[in-house]
Amino acid sequence: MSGEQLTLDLDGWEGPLDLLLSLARAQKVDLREISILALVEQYLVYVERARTLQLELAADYLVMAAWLAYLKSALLLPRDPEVEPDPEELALRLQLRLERLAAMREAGARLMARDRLGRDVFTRGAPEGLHTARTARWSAGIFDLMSAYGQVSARTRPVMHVVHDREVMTLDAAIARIAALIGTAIDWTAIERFLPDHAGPALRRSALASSFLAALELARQGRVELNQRAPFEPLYLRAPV
Amino acid sequence: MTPPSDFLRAVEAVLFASDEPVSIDTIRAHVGQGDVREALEQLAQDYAGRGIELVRRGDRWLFQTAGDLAHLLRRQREEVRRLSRAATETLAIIAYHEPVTRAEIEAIRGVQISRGTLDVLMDAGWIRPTGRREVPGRPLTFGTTPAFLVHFGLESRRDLPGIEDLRAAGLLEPVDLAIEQLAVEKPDDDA
Amino acid sequence: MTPPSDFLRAVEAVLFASDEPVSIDTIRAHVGQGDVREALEQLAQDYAGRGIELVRRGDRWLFQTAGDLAHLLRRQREEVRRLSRAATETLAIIAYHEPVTRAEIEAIRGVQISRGTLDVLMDAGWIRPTGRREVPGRPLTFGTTPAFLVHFGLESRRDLPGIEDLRAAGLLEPVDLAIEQLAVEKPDDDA
Repeated sequence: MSGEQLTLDLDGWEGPLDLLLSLARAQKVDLREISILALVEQYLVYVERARTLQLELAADYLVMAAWLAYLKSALLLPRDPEVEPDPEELALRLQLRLERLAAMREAGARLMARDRLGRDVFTRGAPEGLHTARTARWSAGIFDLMSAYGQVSARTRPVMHVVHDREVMTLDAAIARIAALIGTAIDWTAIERFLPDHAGPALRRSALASSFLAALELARQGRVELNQRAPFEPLYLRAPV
Repeated sequence: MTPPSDFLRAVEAVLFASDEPVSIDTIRAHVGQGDVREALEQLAQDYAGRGIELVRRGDRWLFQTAGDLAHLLRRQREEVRRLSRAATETLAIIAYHEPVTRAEIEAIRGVQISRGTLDVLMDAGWIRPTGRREVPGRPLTFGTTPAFLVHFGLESRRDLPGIEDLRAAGLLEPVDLAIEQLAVEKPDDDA
Repeated sequence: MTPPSDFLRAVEAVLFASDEPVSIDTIRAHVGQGDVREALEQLAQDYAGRGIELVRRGDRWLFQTAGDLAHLLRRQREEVRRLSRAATETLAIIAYHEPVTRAEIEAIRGVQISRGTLDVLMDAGWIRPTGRREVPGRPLTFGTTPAFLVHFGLESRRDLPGIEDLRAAGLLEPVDLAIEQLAVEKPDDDA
């Protein structure tokens, strides 16, 4: 066998199993009756020749060669029952794998040779096509209708807004009040302490909001220091030290 | 039909697979020697009265589905769909105010209506043009149909609940007002 | 052919007009009440031996030209792509073993599949991912599509050439990856 021929051959294989299958086919017997030992021998010779010709073999060919070398020695040496697995079984498994690859290869060829649509058989060239026209059946209930009208009416009906007269504390008043009171506060003092004592709930709310804004403004001006340990914890004020 | 000859079968297949009507010459180019004209006549006979027919257009031939079955190829499918909010409001306004023009509907809704909204309601068969308002531009007026009454289970338009009924049912509370009220009614925890 | 009933004509027309294989449900949606299955059987009989045939592919039906006329109809340009050897084998493995993972395909072929091979088959519309194998890594499994049956003229996967013989010979047993990989990819270190 010449080196050139070997090169060409190796290029044609789709992996070591493919090479093994081709070698097995060369034995010209049913795959179920091939001699695994002979096959292993042929493969190893093949790979050895490739090596001496310094052809670059893909790693998986070498892995297969190593495994086959192991298989060969296991088949030739007296069987050690301690050794797993049984070499005869490994040989059988290899033979089965070759059979299976051969079967799939043949199946592929048979598949491709079938009457294929668009190559051998044809569907109608100019089908009219099937169409589905969707028509909508609209649904709505009387309640939808009533509530929709209610929404429209409520949205567009003139609405009179009446703002009730109520006591408030303006921001200016709060700034003046805190600025005046803070001078006497040496320790941290909760903001609530700065609110008017006799205010009703509504005024207290307004005063708290205004005082909070006032505290922020005074802090910005450097006239007060703020302290709060965590969100929603009491807010403390004092004069700058 | 008589059992077809191989030649007839070939002509039949060529006609079937072609994506356009074919002339006798084109058929011959595919099937070779034989009397194409006679085969065409035989095929036309074979297919007469079936769901597909061999027809001649000028000097070309083609298979097509029988004309009386064309309606089967276009299937109607009904889908139940809910009216959009815009369409529901528009329908409600028409029902309460008919006859009413498009401009009046928009004035009541406070929002423009898109072209499709009235189309949907007409498509549903619930409204129809009822005449024209005798003002500049003579705009169309719309009103409800008998199908509207049937669909909504009403004897007549007078069965529609009045404004006071709606108010009593709490349907006159706009969403944002209702939310505001909820907020006011909540007791002040931190005061 | 026997003179067809109106129902038979309708089924025939729908099959003939459709641009893809149609299911019994689709036919029924177009033709209405009647025994579609019986009509299909009658039509298959009517057309047996003609230039066009009614065939079943999975749960869909279509008319196509008779296979023996291929030589007359084959178009000038080869529209059907030629698959590489790797793609052909991969397709066969998927068809005969489905559902099957990439690793299992590689174990059968004894070589890695290149990135493009599965893409080519998916692009052709013949295979698709069918789920995941519940083993570590949850690899995708692949199987064939209805279009695969249509293209290769198979009524079902049971019609795959020789599948029963292969099954009987034990050649379609699930691939035992643990053993195959031991044998090929990872030779025993202590060997």
